[in-house]
Amino acid sequence: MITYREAIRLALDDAMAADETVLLLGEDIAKAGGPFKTTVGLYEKYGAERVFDTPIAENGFCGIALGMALTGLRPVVEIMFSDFLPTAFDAIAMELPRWRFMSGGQTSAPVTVRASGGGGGRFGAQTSSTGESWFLQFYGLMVAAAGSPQGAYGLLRAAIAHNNPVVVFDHKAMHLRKGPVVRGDDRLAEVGKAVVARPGADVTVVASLLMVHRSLEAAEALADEGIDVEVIDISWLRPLDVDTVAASVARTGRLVIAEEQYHDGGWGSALISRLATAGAPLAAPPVAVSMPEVLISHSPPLEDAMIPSTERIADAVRSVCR
Amino acid sequence: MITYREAIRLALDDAMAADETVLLLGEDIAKAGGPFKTTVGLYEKYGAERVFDTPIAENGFCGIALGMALTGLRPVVEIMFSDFLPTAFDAIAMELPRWRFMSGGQTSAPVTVRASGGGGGRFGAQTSSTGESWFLQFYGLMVAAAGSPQGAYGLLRAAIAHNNPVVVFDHKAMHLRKGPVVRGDDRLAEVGKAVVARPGADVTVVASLLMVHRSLEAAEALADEGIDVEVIDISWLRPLDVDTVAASVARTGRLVIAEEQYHDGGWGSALISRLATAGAPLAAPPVAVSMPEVLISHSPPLEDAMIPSTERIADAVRSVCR
Amino acid sequence: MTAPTPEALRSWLEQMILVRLAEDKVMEIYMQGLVPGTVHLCQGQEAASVGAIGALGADDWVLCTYRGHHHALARGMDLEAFFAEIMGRDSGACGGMGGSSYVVDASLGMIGSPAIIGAGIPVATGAGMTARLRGEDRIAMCFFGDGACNIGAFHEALNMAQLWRSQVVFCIENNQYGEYTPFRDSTALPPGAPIAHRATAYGMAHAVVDGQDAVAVHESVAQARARAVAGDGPTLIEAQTYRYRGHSRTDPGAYRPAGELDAWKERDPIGILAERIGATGAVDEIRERLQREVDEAADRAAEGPWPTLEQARGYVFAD
Amino acid sequence: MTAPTPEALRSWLEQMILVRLAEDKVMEIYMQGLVPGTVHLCQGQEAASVGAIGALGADDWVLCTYRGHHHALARGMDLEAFFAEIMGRDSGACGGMGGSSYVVDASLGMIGSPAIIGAGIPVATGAGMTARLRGEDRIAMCFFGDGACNIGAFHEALNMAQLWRSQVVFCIENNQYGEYTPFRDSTALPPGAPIAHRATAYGMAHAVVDGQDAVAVHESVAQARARAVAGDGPTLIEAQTYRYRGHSRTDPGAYRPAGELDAWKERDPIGILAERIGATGAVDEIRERLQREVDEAADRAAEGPWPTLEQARGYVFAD
Ligand SMILES: Cc1ncc(C[n+]2csc(CCOP(=O)(O)OP(=O)(O)O)c2C)c(N)n1
Ligand SMILES: Cc1ncc(C[n+]2csc(CCOP(=O)(O)OP(=O)(O)O)c2C)c(N)n1
Ligand SMILES: [Mg+2]
Ligand SMILES: [Mg+2]
Repeated sequence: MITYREAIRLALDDAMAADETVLLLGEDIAKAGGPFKTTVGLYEKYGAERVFDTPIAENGFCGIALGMALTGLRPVVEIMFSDFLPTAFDAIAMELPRWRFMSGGQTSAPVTVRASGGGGGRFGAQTSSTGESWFLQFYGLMVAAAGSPQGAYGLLRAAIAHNNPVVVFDHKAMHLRKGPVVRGDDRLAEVGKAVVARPGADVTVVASLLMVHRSLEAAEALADEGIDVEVIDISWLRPLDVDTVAASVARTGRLVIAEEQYHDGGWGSALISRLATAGAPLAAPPVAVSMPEVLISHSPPLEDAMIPSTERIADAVRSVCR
Repeated sequence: MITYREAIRLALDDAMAADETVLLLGEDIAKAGGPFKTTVGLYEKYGAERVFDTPIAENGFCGIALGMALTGLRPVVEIMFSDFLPTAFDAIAMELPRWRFMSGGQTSAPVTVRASGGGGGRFGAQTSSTGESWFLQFYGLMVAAAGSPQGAYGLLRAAIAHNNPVVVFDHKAMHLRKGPVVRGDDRLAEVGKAVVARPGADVTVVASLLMVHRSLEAAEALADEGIDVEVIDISWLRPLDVDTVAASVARTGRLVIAEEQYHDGGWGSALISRLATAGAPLAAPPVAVSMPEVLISHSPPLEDAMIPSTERIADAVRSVCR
Repeated sequence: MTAPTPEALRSWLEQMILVRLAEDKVMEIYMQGLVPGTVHLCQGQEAASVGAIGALGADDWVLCTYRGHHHALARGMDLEAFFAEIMGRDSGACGGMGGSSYVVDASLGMIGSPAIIGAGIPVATGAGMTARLRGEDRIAMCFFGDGACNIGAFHEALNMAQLWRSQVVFCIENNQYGEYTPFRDSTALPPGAPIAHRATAYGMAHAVVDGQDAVAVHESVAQARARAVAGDGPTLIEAQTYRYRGHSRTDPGAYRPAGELDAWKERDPIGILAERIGATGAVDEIRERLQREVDEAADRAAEGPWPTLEQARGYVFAD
Repeated sequence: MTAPTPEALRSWLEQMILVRLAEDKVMEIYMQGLVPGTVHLCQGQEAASVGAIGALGADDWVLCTYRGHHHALARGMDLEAFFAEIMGRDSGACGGMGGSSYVVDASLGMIGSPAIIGAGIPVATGAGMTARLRGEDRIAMCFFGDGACNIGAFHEALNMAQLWRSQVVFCIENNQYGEYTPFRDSTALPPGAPIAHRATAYGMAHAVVDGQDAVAVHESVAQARARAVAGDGPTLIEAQTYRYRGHSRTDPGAYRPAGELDAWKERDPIGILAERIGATGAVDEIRERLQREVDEAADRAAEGPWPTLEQARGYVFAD
């Protein structure tokens, strides 16, 4: 059993060991080992030519990563908090995914951008977003979100090995959670494949990041009430694994989305819309457990009232079972 | 009958005449009258202290607009093409909508950001996006999209008069289209209110920007086939007018979305998901006519194949009527 | 520039002591579990804020950052509102919405303290434009860190500020580190040059001052303010200082060379001003008096009610 | 630096004439409706690209912008592929995906020409890092305009390029205007200072050259290349030049003071080099020969097939 945070560090370590073109760029990640300790020891192990402390210039070093990737390297960029991604939106959303296309496939940009996001830390309105759906309208970027330590390891390894730009989100409140993690070059997650975190027959709950954990907690509680919940860790927001969800819903006939984000513009509404347009038959209308439309305050009772709780998820499941 | 482009210019002119705190910032908008001629004559009329030619520094001048707004002015910022918005995402998405909240309501930020977007000009992958749904996950920003000359006038006037940040999108391919425009300080659009562009009984088509025009064309064609289409110009993506759409669908029982954007993460999927979670009864699964998942090439046949055509919209309407 | 009056000097000393005691108190209540999230403390940096803000007029605007406690207190924020905000209470300066990183009082001209590096620099430039366009005897005072000088917003804002003669004064509080990284490891400069040298790229005036000396900071800001109001353009001031604590609550500051902290403490801003005005003897008395105020304010703040989600909703949009 | 050989000088003259004729041809076929979208022409700016690219090695990388036709041709792009790309055909250099604003050939080291101002500057810095990390005798040559020097990406990239000694050479093609705005109206600088002066903010080397003189540009870039490869860091070069045409196809250039264009044409880069190498008499012959090549290439390009949506899908993602 190792922590989610350590799983990230091991994924970086194993990827760097497996491929010498992999290098890391980010703020305070080299000598200091990273603000979230996700790079501890890597600077010492791989040296100053593979682990770079950057200035505070996200758009600039994401663009630098693109230049490195176009010329044969495989950079992994760390964006400390998801909320800092907007400073680098041009490089990440407008440049990384488009240069290959505009060149008619002459080049490629194997860049991994990792960001830690999510609430619960009482960090307030500018350092608590998950950011997971911010890039959905920017086609060309793959987007992954880690719902478990194994996911943190496998998704990051998959992203680094992938030949196109991938943004990988993790959740700060998961960093110290422990879980089984199997390492190895054969343990890369499959790009675009959701994971059934808990099989069940009555209701399908699709979640990401911390919500996967809370959905599993809700499922345990509901088991005692005789409700058998299937929990799907969506894992990839692009490509979005509609098939796995559709197959599950075809069995359960009931769908609940658990997301730490607003409903409009998120992957949850994309999924519900895709099932609706596909005419997937449901025994009850789907329910989206999302964040209420308020900004995130650092005040504990308010943050707790905003981030979907295990109870809210459980209630939503009960509501679709009535 | 005046052009959509002229309606934008008149809205700016009337807003500046009505309120001396309104001022304009953008690239080549003063002496040159704007790359799309949306500010012609305003520099001459209002002077160098109210119409500013900026350097190419979108994030910077959007932040400057925030500072002006916090201190009593009402800046209107022009972002030449929607595709340049990502360079200013921090200022627009992370700063403009959050400072008032973080201060506990002590300040306010009446800033209008306008951007021209959309395809059809054969401008290629980095100058053809509508961008209309890019801010949906950034709660706190109002977002409008003009589907007609009257909308171009009324939405912009409403945005400038509004006491919170608003992003107003227009469509380059609409600039020279003509339509009736009623001006005046009493002709501001109502914030968050969709417009029924054409009443109809059989099918509800919800569209934005250029797609409103094409949906109306499709409606005319379908009328001959005996299909009576209601076309709703959604006009605001936040607040999203779910009620008007729900009321229409309650009558027609059929829904088609026409959007010049990708499905996932867009306002169309948000609308379909909101209706689905509300359990709105439909006679047929809804259809989203969106852009195929490819990037936009400047090559004419490809751009034409990507941007939803009048025919694709008409076919979608026929399909839900079967 | 007219030299500061004895009363002014005395009040700055008291303000710096107040900031020091308040920051120590924040740490104390943090340990007691009264402070949600994290805190970015400023012990050691008191002179930069107190000296600079001492040069401002009542109408001037102030922008700072998540490390903004000293600016708030130097500007005269109510102590209870200060502590209550940091505790996330409805009685806080920002109704508990902002927390430690966003403690502002608009009635004191404090219009923002963003957590995003560099984000305040263009905003201050815009506020300075409002003053210029209205022809007011008013400036925007913008504080930020050494690390902020490498992000695009710094460049874009300084260029426009100079181009348009915005009535803004920029103050880099160079506390030697951006998080855990020494500024020279992230900031390319001519050998030995100060960060303020970057102003020359825009033809902007600049100054480098001893950030531990409130009087020196005051003089430099007073000159810059006069220049800005006269329409002669902004100034980039670098106040060289040091933060005694780590970057944020969880940082032990392991990356600092041995002895560095002690060397800086030798030049403690409070001691320097006390000595200069011959008030060394008065420091203990001031400290005792202010400690009581601080303790009482923190105690009252801890009684404050929590905000409700309805209140929060009301703060998102203006009517 | 070894002086360019007579053969080199002669080839540059031919390249500049080729660029001039090709650009005029682009305008001609645009008027015939063969070019979708818009075009950003470079007549008058030939020397900057030809002189700079003449100093590069075969392995060097080149980054430019939407105004990149001269770089593509100076780097040796096939003429038919050039025209076919601008016409949006499958036979184009980028399969018709890029168009006039993105005409690149990766086999010639051309790795990108973004439409977003400043976006290529960090990318070039990253390519230069690859060369540095691999210890290769190779640089990234980065072309951009005067207007790009005010956006954040310029600042962020130059800081890191200097900090890390990236093997990159930056060339500002200062054609006096950003769209319709004279560069001094948007660029704050010390009185009369060139834009390249901004390099001093980072302790970076810089140079200002006559952008109409291919030999001068070549020498400056050759020196900068040597410096970069030696590990001594990047250089910011400003080539002062002028675009004879408007910013884009629809721009008549009304904002130019009367006589300005003619004054610049007095210093036409083709005439200057021809004179210097005593080849004025040969210009007509070269022009005639190249005109035939250009016309034939454009005719062949116009026969090219359109790309399909399936092909486009294949270009989005690498396997
Ligand atoms: C755009 C952005 N990137 C990264 C961070 C994370 N971060 C918070 S404080 C900090 C260091 C800032 O250093 P400096 O500007 O010197 O200010 P100081 O903390 O020393 O007062 C960093 C990197 C941020 N807040 N914003
Ligand atoms: C971020 C961004 N903002 C605005 C534009 C629109 N735009 C295209 S070219 C141009 C002028 C650029 O001037 P300069 O850098 O001098 O290059 P030149 O066109 O003169 O070669 C502008 C503003 C853009 N492409 N990108
Ligand atoms: Mg610092
Ligand atoms: Mg130019």
